[in-house]
Amino acid sequence: MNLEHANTFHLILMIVICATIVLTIITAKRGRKLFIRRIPGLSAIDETVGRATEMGRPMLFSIGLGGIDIPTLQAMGVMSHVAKLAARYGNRLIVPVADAMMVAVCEEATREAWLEEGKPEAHRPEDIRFLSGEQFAFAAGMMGLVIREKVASTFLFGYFYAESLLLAEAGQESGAIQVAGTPATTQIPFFIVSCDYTIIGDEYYAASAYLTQEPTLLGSLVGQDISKAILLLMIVVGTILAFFYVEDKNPLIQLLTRAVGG
Amino acid sequence: MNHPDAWIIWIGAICTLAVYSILYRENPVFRFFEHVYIGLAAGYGIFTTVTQVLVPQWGIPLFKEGKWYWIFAMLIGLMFYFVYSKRQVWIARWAMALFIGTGAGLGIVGFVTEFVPQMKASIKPIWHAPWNLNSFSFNNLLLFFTLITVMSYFFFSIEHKRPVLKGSAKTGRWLLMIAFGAIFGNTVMARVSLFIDRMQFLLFEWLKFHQPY
Amino acid sequence: MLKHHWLLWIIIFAAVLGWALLLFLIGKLRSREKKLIIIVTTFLGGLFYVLEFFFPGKLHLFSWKTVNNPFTPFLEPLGQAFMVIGGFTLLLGVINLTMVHGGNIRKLKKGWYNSLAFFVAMFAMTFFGLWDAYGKPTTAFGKTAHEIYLSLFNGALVSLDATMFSLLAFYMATAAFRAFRLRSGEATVLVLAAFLVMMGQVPMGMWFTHGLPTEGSLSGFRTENIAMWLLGIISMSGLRAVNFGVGVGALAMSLRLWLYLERGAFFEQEF
Amino acid sequence: MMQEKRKVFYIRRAIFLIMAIAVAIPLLVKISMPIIVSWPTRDLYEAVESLSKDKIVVISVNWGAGTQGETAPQTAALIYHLASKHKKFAIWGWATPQGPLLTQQIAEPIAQKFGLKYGVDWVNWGFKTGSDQMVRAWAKDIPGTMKEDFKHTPMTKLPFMKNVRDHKDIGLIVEITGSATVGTYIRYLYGIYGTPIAYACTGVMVPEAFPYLDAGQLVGMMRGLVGAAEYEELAGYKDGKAGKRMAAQSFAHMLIIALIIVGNVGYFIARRSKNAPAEGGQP
Repeated sequence: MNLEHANTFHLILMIVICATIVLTIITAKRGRKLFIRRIPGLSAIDETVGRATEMGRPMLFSIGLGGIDIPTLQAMGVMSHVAKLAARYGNRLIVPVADAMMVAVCEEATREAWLEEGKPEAHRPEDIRFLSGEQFAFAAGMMGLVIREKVASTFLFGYFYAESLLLAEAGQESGAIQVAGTPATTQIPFFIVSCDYTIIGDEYYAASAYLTQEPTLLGSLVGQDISKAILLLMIVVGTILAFFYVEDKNPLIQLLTRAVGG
Repeated sequence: MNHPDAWIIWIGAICTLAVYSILYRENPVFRFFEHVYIGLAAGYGIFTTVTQVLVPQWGIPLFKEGKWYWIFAMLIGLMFYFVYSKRQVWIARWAMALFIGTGAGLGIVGFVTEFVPQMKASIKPIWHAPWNLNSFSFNNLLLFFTLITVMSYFFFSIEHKRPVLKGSAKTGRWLLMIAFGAIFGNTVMARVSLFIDRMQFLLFEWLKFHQPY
Repeated sequence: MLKHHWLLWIIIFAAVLGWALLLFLIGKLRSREKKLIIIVTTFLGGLFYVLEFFFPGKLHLFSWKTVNNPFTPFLEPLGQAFMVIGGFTLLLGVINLTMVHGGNIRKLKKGWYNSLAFFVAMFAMTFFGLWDAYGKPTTAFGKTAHEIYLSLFNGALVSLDATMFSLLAFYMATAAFRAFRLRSGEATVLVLAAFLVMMGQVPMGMWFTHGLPTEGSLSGFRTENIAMWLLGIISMSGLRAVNFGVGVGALAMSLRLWLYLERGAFFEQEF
Repeated sequence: MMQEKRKVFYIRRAIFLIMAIAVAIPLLVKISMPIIVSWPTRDLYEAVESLSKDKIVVISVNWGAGTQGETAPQTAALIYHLASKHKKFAIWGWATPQGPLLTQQIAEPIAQKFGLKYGVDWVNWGFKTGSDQMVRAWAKDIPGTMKEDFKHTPMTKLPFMKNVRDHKDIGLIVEITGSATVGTYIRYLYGIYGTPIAYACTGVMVPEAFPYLDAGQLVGMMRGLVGAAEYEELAGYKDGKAGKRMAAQSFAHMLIIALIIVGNVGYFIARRSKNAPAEGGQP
């Protein structure tokens, strides 16, 4: 299926989902209390920062291999939370970067974090380390960095490819506590086997809401839940219809695939 | 590389052994080659950016074809460098905003282009006419069941205490673990293949052992 | 378009000056107004792609007029422009590397010679690569440059890449040894699934069940069939379910960024 | 504590060493290993065997250098089989420009070995841009859509094309790929005309392909490198690249399985003796 442009059904679906998310954000901003269940991996982040502080060794936060895109910006959001904690407790945070543009973004984000904690002079821009844009050169550099700097905690957030296991095993080697999360679902098994806490699936996108408890983000999270329920309902309806209609005759499949003007 | 020169093989073998030395522990040789590697990769990055992006996509349209408006691409790119200025940092933020905005737009579009086909693929007939044993698909039922239970695990705004959701989410987590285990097992072959490649290079191309096959 | 070289240069010069003036003027604005400019830029950047996608490829206005999507023709040039802009940020990475390694050499820190090796490698690759691409290949030096470029690329870079990648084979073995313990129910099914799939992957594993019939209900217990079934049914469907959640999460994040609803230090900053 | 750390250090290195030996030995010493052929590969082999003489096999090579570790041996094994049985075959691709060129390098020596003539017994249509729409048009009019082969020879000049007009002349399409392309053939060839489709994909793509196989939309499948090795075995292709690696692959897989077992035995013994807390990661 070549989806170059949306059809009317896609447009309606998107409007419904987007409206749901925006509406829940608005209700949350108006002060409605929202419940979010405990997510163990995310609760571990603060604890992991604490351990590095106790040991007096630096932390390392990798934001993955992406450039300025959605998964990497989400990793950045988590990174600024950890950076603020690091600034508060007077800890070092090393950020290896694989994209030139993200060097600027990370520089900005960490400086802002130290500023918000009232310690702009303690910010170390040299801890934003551009390593390489090449996948495995980046992995080699980060492995060296993790082992040589004797980091106490590593955070692996962002989009990772095959190098995920290399990075996580370097942390194992240096005895760091590791928290990892990625939207690259096929890499999750490798984080599970070598990290102490793994954030699975869209827990990744729940991270900033969970950590900051900002009403806007919590509202968005509830909106995401409702949107997922809508998708789930569509699949259920489609499957029920599939009892009676052969594959392409299924009305829901036709709605999903019919091209505009064709 | 069918008949590579002898020194290319030697360079390759030394690099290979230097990287494998990290398996014992982090050591000066690995450290040296790690720096060389990052240097080569950085140089290669500059080389490809110049030869594949800046010259053909920017220099030629601007200077050869006289499309003067391409100068703005450079001006926007240079805005990023203001990140090093404390007072004028907003200039870098402005350029970033453009990229964050397009990233967001592409994210919204990407949802439809990626997940509409996935939704379509998720709708499979479990049982259909003529309603006999042959037209019943246990595998499709299982596909459906896995999808529902795993998705139910990822609802964050409801406490997983209600009996139905609790059972479903727990089943979903178990199925998810099976999925992850299977992915791990399925990846071993691809990774071992890469190691066999390197081993064949070291044994037969560098040390010139006799190939038994 | 512009065939006169001097005219082109004048326009380029004017554009640069104009741009500098624009930045200077905006710099004089109050911080709230700057922020507004940034919010609007973010919104417009996203709006283009949204409009392009949701506007039909061909719109039949009544029966007599067909409108083509007005945004689609700009899709490719814009993509090219973003690539070029990204190309110009290349030096951010190089500056960062130069500061770190230059500092190491200047202060003669422990291991400064590694930083020197970094610079040598970077300059060699850049220089010989560019010489190979744009220099004269017929001269003696051109030939040497080509040879050096090839040995740097095929000899060193390719080997380093392949070897780093192949380290994964070792780490998968130790990770499996360390982490695949039957500690809980969840851990047990994970290990079992990995075990069964590995058995079904290689001749030696398939050999264990090769006595079972190839047809009929018992054939389902042959290791290769179990492996395919686990991968094709449970894995595929499970990962798809996870991906739906990830997709919605990414969509919500996009929406928040686009409409300036994202929260967190970086996204709310004042100037 | 220190003792424990030393132990972990040495166990880790020992595993690395055993892994290297386990892969090196079967490469240095010839170890013959019975290849058990799985049913999807056997089905593909039999589909090729049972083809009638007047129909051609289309080898669709939508793979590139990135995945050639797995896809090139698959392609070679299939071509060897077709050539040794003197089945007519055509090569083309529409997703990766390198595919048909790399395949040409594989096909030429094999065709020469069996005395096949290019343009008569086999042909390479080359890389054609386009996707779904082009494949749909191709099914209805092969020479009209192909126009010329990869050497720019017009279709009319190729004796091979004399009896090839449309989908009715195709006995089997084998899609060899490292990306999600098989859906196009399933929808527009199998779905509309019932043309048999077979599949050869990289190992990581097997999960996506299984539902098609299960539903009977694919007549057979080579799954990754192991599929290639199985096919080499069936076709009697002694010089194949995949089979030579299977002994090393088997050793490495069995080593990891053994490590899992040893690790668990140690874990249960330790737990029984002192109820020690477990080291290492979560599940």
